[in-house]
Amino acid sequence: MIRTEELLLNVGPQHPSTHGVFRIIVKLDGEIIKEATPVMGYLHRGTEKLAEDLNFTQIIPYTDRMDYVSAMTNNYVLVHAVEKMMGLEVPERAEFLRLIVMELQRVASHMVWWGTYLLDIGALSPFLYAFNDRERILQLFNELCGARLTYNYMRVGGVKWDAPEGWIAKVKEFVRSMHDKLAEYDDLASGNEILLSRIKGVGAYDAQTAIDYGLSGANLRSTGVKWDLRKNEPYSLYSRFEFDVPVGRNGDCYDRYLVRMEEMRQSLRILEQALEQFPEGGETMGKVPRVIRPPGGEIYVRIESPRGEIGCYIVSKGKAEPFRLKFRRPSFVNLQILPKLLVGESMTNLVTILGGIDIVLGEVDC
Amino acid sequence: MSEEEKRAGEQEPAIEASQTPPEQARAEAPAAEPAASEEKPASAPAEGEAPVRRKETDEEKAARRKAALEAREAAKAAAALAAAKPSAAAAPSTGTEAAETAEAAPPPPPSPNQPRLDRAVQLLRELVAEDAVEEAAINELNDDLPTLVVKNERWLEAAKLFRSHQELNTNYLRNVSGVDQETHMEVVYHLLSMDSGHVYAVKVRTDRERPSVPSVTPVWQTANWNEREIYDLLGIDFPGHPDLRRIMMPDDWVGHPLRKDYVPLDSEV
Amino acid sequence: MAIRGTGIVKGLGVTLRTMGAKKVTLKYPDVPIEMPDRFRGIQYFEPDKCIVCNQCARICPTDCITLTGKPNPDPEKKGKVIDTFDLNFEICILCDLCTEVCPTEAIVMTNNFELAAYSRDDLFKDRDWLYGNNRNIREDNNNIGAPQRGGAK
Amino acid sequence: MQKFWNDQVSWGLAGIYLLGAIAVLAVVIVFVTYAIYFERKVIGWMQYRRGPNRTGPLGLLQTVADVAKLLIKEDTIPAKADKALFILAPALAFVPSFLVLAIIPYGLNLQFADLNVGFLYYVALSGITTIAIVIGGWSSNNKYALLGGMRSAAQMISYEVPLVLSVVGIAMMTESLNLRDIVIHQEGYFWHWNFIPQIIGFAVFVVAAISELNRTPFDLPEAESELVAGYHVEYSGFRFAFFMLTEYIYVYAIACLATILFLGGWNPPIPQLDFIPGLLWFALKFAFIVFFLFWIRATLPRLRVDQLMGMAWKVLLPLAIANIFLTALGIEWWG
Repeated sequence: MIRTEELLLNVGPQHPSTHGVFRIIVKLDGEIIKEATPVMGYLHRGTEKLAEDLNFTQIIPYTDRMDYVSAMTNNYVLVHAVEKMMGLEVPERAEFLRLIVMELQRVASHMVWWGTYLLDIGALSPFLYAFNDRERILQLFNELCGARLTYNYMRVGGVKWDAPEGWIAKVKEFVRSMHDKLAEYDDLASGNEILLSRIKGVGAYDAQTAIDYGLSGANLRSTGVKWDLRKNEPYSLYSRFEFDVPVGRNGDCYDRYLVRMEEMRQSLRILEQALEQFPEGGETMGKVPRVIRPPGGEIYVRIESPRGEIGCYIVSKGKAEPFRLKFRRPSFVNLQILPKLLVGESMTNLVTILGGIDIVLGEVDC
Repeated sequence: MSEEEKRAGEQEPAIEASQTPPEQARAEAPAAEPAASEEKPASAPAEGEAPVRRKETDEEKAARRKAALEAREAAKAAAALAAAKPSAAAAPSTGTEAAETAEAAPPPPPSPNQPRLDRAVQLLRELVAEDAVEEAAINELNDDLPTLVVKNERWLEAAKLFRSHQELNTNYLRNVSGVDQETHMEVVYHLLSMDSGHVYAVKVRTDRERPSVPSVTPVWQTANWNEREIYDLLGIDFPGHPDLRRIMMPDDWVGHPLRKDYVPLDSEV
Repeated sequence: MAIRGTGIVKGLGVTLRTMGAKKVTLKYPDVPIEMPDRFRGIQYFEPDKCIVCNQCARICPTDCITLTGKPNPDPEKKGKVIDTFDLNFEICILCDLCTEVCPTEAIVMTNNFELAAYSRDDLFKDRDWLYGNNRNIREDNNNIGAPQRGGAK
Repeated sequence: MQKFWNDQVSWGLAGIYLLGAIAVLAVVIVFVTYAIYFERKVIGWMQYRRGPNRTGPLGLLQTVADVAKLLIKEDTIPAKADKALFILAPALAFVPSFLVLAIIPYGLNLQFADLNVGFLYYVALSGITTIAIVIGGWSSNNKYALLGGMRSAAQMISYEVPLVLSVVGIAMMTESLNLRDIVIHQEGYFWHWNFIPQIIGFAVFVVAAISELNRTPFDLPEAESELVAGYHVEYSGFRFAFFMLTEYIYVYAIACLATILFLGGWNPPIPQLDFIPGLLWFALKFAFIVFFLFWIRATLPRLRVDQLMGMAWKVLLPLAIANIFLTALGIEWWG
């Protein structure tokens, strides 16, 4: 009898399609995965430990580096938590600017996901198309706050910079031209039969498993659960704009693909309405005490980042530095379902499923 | 926060407030400077630095950091002492929530979630155990989030109750965070019920020497890695967890970094 | 869905159309990229504006600023004058907090970002180097954190 | 070369053969360098970017620079690698790819060797490269390389069968496997070319040919995103260059073959145009096929291994066999 052995393969930590420094030890029987154990922590920088010695303005640059693909939502969750604790009033114009940059960030983050996802599946060009359009968003952010990736834009009580003149018009122009770009993306990839055969029915799970594993964002909505924090627990000005929450049916990679593509269109819709109602004058910084000392107590605030529900739990003892700061990171929680999904899949599907969950390692390791 | 530290706190802003920046620069002269640097524990290591000294070499910088570290240790010990004494005075720090809500002068109008909190407490007392709930309060900061402190031994059945009971029905464990409160360790669970949209926060306390909290992974799968991360960074053991290993730090790492008494490996950090 | 193959053909059509489209390649090393005014590049430091108030060293999240002042040389003036001002660009994250809290805008960000060096010690920039880095300085510095406009941290 | 065929071999004759061989080698090497450059340019244009333009005028020396770099680079051999096989694999892959070029007729009498079993010769030799890839994958003692090697063996074997069967139709119509006769048979208007009557055969041939070359959408063995680089992950320096060279020479060979078998070799689309030399027509059709390969690579994603195998055995093979029957019926009715 031929004795066959299982092959233990290290996928990562240095691997082209693990979206960062992430390793999976895979037990292979031929091409079929018997068991997958993820290993992480390569990018653990101890943000939560460092935060205990920094005051709140100093922590903001650290939040940029957590989910480096959507830094604005990280800024917002920390700043929103402190404002809620201190009961600060954020001026209208600042809140509008925050909303616009967050939605632009969502479109940019989904474009990174779309480009790299198709590159994982083998198509070379979509990556360049996505980054070509994302460049225009980065250019807008560069003009607004001086950086392309780590913005450090929001402050407790408002935003640091007002929109330079002509910036709002540029954003309007971008949003208008982005619609037919999305149509071009659909022509290029969404209808492609090879892509459909690669992602349809792969890595499927039902709504109950998704809730049990605490998934959030497109991973949760692709199973049919209509749960979007911008609608269910509205924050900032989202209650003013109408947009709908795309929901999938059978929770496989294809539904996640469609949900994310539709989310981009919904974000563009919100941006259009927000740019119409953008207030003329107004302050960008509310009344903030000289030293930000939130009162004693604790608070857990959560918003909808492109990857899911990002939460910020602050325990404060009344000092300028947080006593304990914990971030609920969507990529870390969404990644838990990967080992369960991989059992019985082939090596090529490993890449498809991992790309479908859309994780960013800076956020997983925090 | 210890008494003299607070007094120093009030004193110091007084000096700054009363003078305009240029005099402040002259007042910065040696007289104020030495007083400020010892009294105010340099919470940010660079803070205690007097601008007068010549450029520091590396060992001096390390020495200064070690001094700052001792200063922080001393302050912490003092803080632990102060918190242990039943501080009747309205200490700005949390102390026990119940004390805080009780002594607010005119009792604020009962928050909308108060009935929900009482219902949960009542359910827990009936179905789990009489002494299951140690405390229950409304956290105004967090738009009236009902917060319960459940007894360590009773926590697993309480979790099952939270998950299964049709009134509570919290099927979504949204966040698990470990907190080192210096006097004791705490694990905070934020629960959400998807259908009713109600949110609960449950705290489970355990001592610092051998911290252990029953694992709720059988109840909510999402707790698996969260608990592993808390075990890895805070050292809280979770009996009943399928495979409790380190998740962030290398497997052979000694110590748990997020603990307050954790001596950093490299003082330069 | 449409008959098999039309998705692929549409995709091929898109790539063929892009062959004629305008290319976006920048000739970077030869043609320098000019950044918008607010771009956070390497700092420019003006020693005589500095009142040695230590705010920048205090706010810096990575503690990369070390500065020492000395009493003012001519007797009738009061206050301090900056003696050495070192910025350690190995750990500086260009987060712009130091320029935000500087009351006298002594430290301002410029738009140039090229800082590659062959050895790590070149990344320790001292006062004169920072004073020399005076090309395309940022005009709109917006130091909202400074004391006279909302309080020193 | 034909006229020297039956003379007595002498030193002079051997010299001519050598020169002929070197000439073909030179043509192919020049083609390979500029095919690589042209591919990177085309894929660049299709992605809003310019493609290599810094080395030499318009970047023309880009591939020369690459090859020079690969020559200078140290080609390492992994410690526990199976040394002999590791060194043998690139040579074993490279040699058949050159042998295959001997039988390609560029013009009526512009042909190196005229075998009456031209196509069979081609298929037999290209099989050796499969073995070389498996040896390369196995001997570099790297799990990824092993996986890549296994995949490519399975893929090449299962696509060789439809490739050969799709050409049987043509052989039946021209009653010969000699490539020159096949082209001569296709003289006349372009609807006399084989790809009109043999449209099914042509489709199967194109799909099988792309898969033979391990190119997208069938580039499983060196799927960057999963197997990092498949069988040539441990190769570096000139050995790696051998594998790259083999791949592009097969692109040259398959494109020539497709032109000859299906697009009527050097015949002009309409006879009145025959004042333009046949070689130009051959080059035009050849260039179109090469462009089509690059175009496909820029656009299409990659198929999964099981889909790939399924397609070979469940789709292409039945189609090829059906094509043979149809051709048989066609010959029966129209003669």
